[in-house]
Formats: sequence, structure tokens, C-alpha cells
Amino acid sequence: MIETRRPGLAHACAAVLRRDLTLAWRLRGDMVLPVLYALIVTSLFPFALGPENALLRRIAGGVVLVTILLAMLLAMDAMFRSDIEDGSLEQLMLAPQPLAVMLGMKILAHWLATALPLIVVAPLLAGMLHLPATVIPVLLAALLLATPLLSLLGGILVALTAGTRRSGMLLALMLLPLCVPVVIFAAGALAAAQEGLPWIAPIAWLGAALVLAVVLAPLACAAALRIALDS
Amino acid sequence: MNGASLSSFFAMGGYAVYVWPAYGVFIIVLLMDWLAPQFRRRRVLREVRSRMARQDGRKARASAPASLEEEGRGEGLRLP
Amino acid sequence: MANWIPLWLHKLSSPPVFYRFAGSLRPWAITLAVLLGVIALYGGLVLAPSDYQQGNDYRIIFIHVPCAWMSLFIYGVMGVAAFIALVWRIKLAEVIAMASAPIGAAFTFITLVTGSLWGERMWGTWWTWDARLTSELVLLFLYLGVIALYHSFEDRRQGARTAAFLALIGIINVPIVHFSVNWWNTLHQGSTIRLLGPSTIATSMLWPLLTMMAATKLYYIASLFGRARVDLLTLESGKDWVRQIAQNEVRG
Amino acid sequence: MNTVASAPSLDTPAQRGAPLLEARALAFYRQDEAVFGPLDFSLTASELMLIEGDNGSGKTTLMRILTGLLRPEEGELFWRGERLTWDRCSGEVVFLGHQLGLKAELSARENLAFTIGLHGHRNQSGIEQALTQVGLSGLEDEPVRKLSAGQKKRVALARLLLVPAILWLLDEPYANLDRAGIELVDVLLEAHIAHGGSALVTSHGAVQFHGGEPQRIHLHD
Repeated sequence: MIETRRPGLAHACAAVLRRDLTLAWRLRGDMVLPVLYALIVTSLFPFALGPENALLRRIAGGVVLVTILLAMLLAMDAMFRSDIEDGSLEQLMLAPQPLAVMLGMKILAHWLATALPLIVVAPLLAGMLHLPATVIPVLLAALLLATPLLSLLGGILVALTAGTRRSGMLLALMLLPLCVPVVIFAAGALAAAQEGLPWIAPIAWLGAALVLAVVLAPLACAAALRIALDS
Repeated sequence: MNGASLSSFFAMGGYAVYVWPAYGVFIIVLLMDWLAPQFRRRRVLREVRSRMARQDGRKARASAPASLEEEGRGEGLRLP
Repeated sequence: MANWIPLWLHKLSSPPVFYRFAGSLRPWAITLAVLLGVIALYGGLVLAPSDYQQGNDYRIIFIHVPCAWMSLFIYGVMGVAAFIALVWRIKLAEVIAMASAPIGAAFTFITLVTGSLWGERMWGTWWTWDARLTSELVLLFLYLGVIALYHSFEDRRQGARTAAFLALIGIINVPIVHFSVNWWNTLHQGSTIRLLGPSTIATSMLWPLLTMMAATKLYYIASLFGRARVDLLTLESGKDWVRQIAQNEVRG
Repeated sequence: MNTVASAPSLDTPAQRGAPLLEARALAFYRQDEAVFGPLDFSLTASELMLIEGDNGSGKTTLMRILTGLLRPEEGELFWRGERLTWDRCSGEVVFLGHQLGLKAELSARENLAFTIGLHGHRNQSGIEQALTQVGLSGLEDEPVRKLSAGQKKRVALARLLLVPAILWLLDEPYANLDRAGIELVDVLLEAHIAHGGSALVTSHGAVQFHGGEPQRIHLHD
């Protein structure tokens, strides 16, 4: 008889992560696009509002956050798209591993490939709008908590649209209600830091939400995918 | 209700601009919500009828070679 | 002892049975809804005295408040139906959830418009980022997301199940949004709309309000049944009972 | 409309104990129209089953149901005598579908290494041998996107050799393959059956199989 060994979860996680990151690196041109998009959008604000430093400083935090959110939305549709098209997702679903964990790894890889470059350029974006240097650590902290949260929420929604034709607008419509709290707390922390008020509370809320999402979102994502592909 | 009080009723103490559009939106939106499925129902039934007509036509044409099985789930086990 | 409940529920969840049941109940619901609505409007627009502080424009609350209430209530119904649809895969539950979404969106839209009319009168601005109005706006987007996701699938049932999942996520989201918008308002010292102040409401205002609430509920039932009936016809268009209805309609 | 024609198979399930995979009155409808079915069949170890039928007769749908990706509308599926759920048989089943599940930007070696890792193993020494066995030696490090359709199929077939699975579900394994490729599939299947494995194979054409007479299910449109 053919023997089946006990599957190792750690190896599987590493395999998914390694494959997706290799793919992202091979297609690194796609990785640059969201960063470019964020740079363009941010540089449009001074043209629209005038180069007044005081005004730009006031809106800098919010603009950087929303720009990064939109840039992530741009790349979100591709999270599972190619895997659905070439049948890799079926292989992933049939593998002897918990699907939620595998999808969690895919979301992590997607976050590393799209959100991390955006976080790296965030200080530059903030500098373009004269955000005070003292606020930049808070900006980075807020982004480090808010972007994975958005990736996880986005993962669920992308899974839901897996059975449909390409639908970038639909994804935006679905994500908007879910990302309102994230934007509020991240921007709230920035606003508080800019006014010299304590900013720990909103950051802590974001952290708590992220912990919850890390546990629940992959499960929801797996459930959504099974529903959306069951046709 | 005489004419003067009726017009003062419509004037709503000067707030007609706010009150009547609110009620108008209420009525119009709900009326649209009510009518949409009625139209859709008519369309759906029309489609069902035209599909039935098509199937009847096909059946009439196919009845020349006589015994063609009724459409449905009448599959059985057929041994070679 | 609970044996009889699943039985009649099971019977009712059969599409042709529910179609007939909804068809016989719908005329009563809509008649009663219109009747109560007219009574409530008469009470609210004519009988209720004009408020000495706010003038006549407070009369918007007779539709604004019931609609706001319905927008949340319908989302709740949709969530329960969505849950049933996903766990037990009952066709009728899918239909109820998806038929509720446009009605809920309509009530949410009315709430937003009447609320902004009220805001224009009170603060001279059509839109204020008040916690409740903002939550209501997010609710509208949730409804629209559910409707759009439902229609983006070619297979109706698959679309319904997927959109049901989104509706459930939305149910978790609504309180979070409300909490965060409240927090955001305290941060930015926003204004708050209070249609119903802390002061006690006069009976002359209360009864039209409650009557209108009953009327909107009944309207929802009637509209839901109407939509669910059409959806069932679409889903079961290959079945004999639908063909019979289609043929009878042409004769009648 | 479907008609099930089951040829007399070599063994009846009763002779072998609980069958590996068993279907009872399995049926699937789309918008009230039967895609296939009611189907009854059972598959024991060391057995091959061919699912034949024209395009659109529901072969792929049946395959997706057997993998657990799709739920049957009616009827039941049993895996080793227990009701089949998608996590019950995973790891014992390998599926080769229309979409091969290969990443075009990765090489054949990288694709296979991923499969091995996904199944929880680390040892990648078999890749070289498997690729040689499917006739792709020398192309190990070419990106899959540069391979021909038949060569891609061979990479996917190499996956069967690397993942220890009892049941192979092969959806149109002969498509896109040349004569040598078709022979390769037959050889792989014979070896698998000889080692106690089972396979379900869909095909719209005749299949030459030398390891005994397979069970046949015919799906009519």
C-alpha cells in the first residue's frame, strides 16, 4: 500500500510563503505600481490645495493614510486572482492542511509584497506634505497596525468575489464600510500626536483589532472562499 | 377645512421647503420599491412562457420519430 | 415537543407553499400598512400641534424615525436569514435575505434624505458628520455592497450565499462603526443631531410616531413578500408550479 | 439526460470490504436542469474507473464534487465508509484538473517543490527523478510559461509521483498530450494501480488501458 505520512504544517506554511514571495519578486514591476500611485496621488494634493505649509501640515496625516489605503485597494484584487485562474487555489484547498492557515500565509505574503513598500515610502509621502518629524514614528506605528488589518479584511472580501468576473469597483464598495473604523483610529492617533495629545489609546484599539483579525479573518476567508467557489 | 387653513397647512408655518420634500421622498422611494418587483414579475412570467413555447415547438418537431422521452429526471440504469 | 415546529417551518420553506402563503398575506399587509400610514400622517401633519420651539419642521420625525428604525431592523432580519441560509442552506432563507436588502437600502436612503433636510433646517447645512448620520451612511454602503455582490454572480443561489456572508460580516461591522464614529466625534467635537430630545414627548406626537412604525413594518412585510415571490419564480422557473402560474396569468 | 452504463467490473465491492469511494444516488442540478445523474458507483483499492461522456455531460462537475470542492445537490458520497467531507480525504487524494495549478513564472522544479512543501514534506530529492520519469529532464529550471501545453501537463503529472495519495482524480489527463504522453499516463496509472492505488479518470475518447478492464461510467448529455 501507499503510505501517507503526517503532514507538517510548518513546512506547508513556509512553502506557501516562499512561493508567493518568489512570485512577487519575479513580478516586481507590479509591486512598484502601488508605490508609484501613492507618490502621484500625494503630489497632487499640493497642486489642488496650494503650497501653504500650514494647511498641508494639517491634512498630511489623513492624506497619507487614505492614499496608502487606496494604493492597497489597487493591489488587493490580485490577491487570489492568479491562483484562481491557474488552478493553484484548488490545489491549495485540496492540500492536507488547514485552508485558513494557508490563506493566512497568502495574505501575509501579499502584505509583505504590497503594504511593506508603501510603509517604507510613507515617511517620504509625509515629508512631501510637511508632516512634523515627531509625528512620523506614530504614523509608522499606525500604518504597521492598520495595513495588515486592511489586508486581512480585504482578503475576506477578495475571497467573496472569487467567483465573479473582475470587479475592482465592487471590492471598493465592499471595503469602504469595513475600513471606516480602521481609518478613524489610525488618523485619530495621528491627529492626537500632532496636537501633542496622548495617542496610545487609538493605537491600542488598532492593535486589539489586529489581534482579533489575525485569528478570525483567515477563518472567515476560508469560509468565504468555499462559499464563493461552490458553483 | 377652509381655503385659508388649507394653504397654511401646506405652508407648514414657513417650513414647507423641508417638510414636503421629506414626505415626497418617503412616498416616491417606497412607491418605486413597491413597483419594481411587479414589473420584474411580469417579465419573469413572460420569459417562462416563451421558454415553454420554445420547448413545445421542439417537442412537436421531435414527435415525428415518435417515442422521445419526456424531459425531466427520468434516468435509469441501462446495462449494455 | 419541538417536533411540530420544524415540520410546519419545513413545509413553509417549500417554495410553492411559501409563494401561496405570501400571496394570500400580502394584500392584507399592504392594505393595513397604507391605512395605518394615512392615519399616522393625519395625526402627525394635522392633529399634532406645532412645536413652540421648533415650529412645524419637527414633523419630519414622523417619517425619519420610523425609517431609521426600519433600516436597522431590516438589516437584522437580513442577518438572521443570511445565517440560516449559510448554515442550513435553505433556499427560502437566501431569498428572504436578498429580498430584504433593497427594501432596507430604500429605508436607509429615506432616513439619510430626511435627516439631511432636518439638518439643513437646524444648522443650515445639508450634511454634518454626526455619528448617527455617518453610521447610517455606512449602513447604506453595506446594503449596496450586499446588493452589488449578489448581482455580480451569474448563479443566483451562489450569489445569494456569498452576499449573505457579506451581510453577516456587516452585522459585526455596524456596532464597530458606530463606536468608532462616536469616538471620532468626541475627538473632533462634532455636532449631534437630536431629533428626539431628552424632553418627554407629548402623546399627540407619540401616537402618530408609533402608528407609523407599525405601518412601515407592515409595508416591509408586504414588500418583502412581493420580492420574495418574484425571486422564487425566477429561481424555480423550470418547475411545474411556476409554469402553471405563467399559464394561468395569461388566461386571467 | 443521463444514462448510467456500468460494465461488469472485475471485483464487486463486497469482495473487498468497505470501498474506498462510494456514491449513492449522486446528482447535481444547475438551475433545475440535471447536469448529471442519479449515479451509483463504488471504487475499491487497486481499481480504475473511467468516466466517459461528451463535452458538457458533467464530467468536470462530477470530478469537482468528488474532490469535495463542490457539494452534490442530491445523494451521498462515502470515503472508506464514512461520509465524505472536504477535510476527511485530503492528503489521500490528488487532483489534476483542467487548470493544472502551475505557476507560469516559476520553474518546473520550483512548482514541484511547492507541492511537496504544501503536503508537509521537506525532502525534495525526488523531483529530479520524477521530472525524468515524465520526460522533462533538462527542462527542470525553465519557467513553466516557456513550456508547451503538453510539457506543462507533464509537469502536473510529475506531481502525482511526488505526493503519496491513494486516489488519483484525473480530469482529462490525455488532453494536450502526444502519443508518447498518452502512453506515459497509461504507464503511470498501471504502476499506481499495481501499488494498490485507485484512480478516477475522465475522458471524452477511448482509453487504452492494459492493466485489466476498468469500470466505466458513461455520462450522457
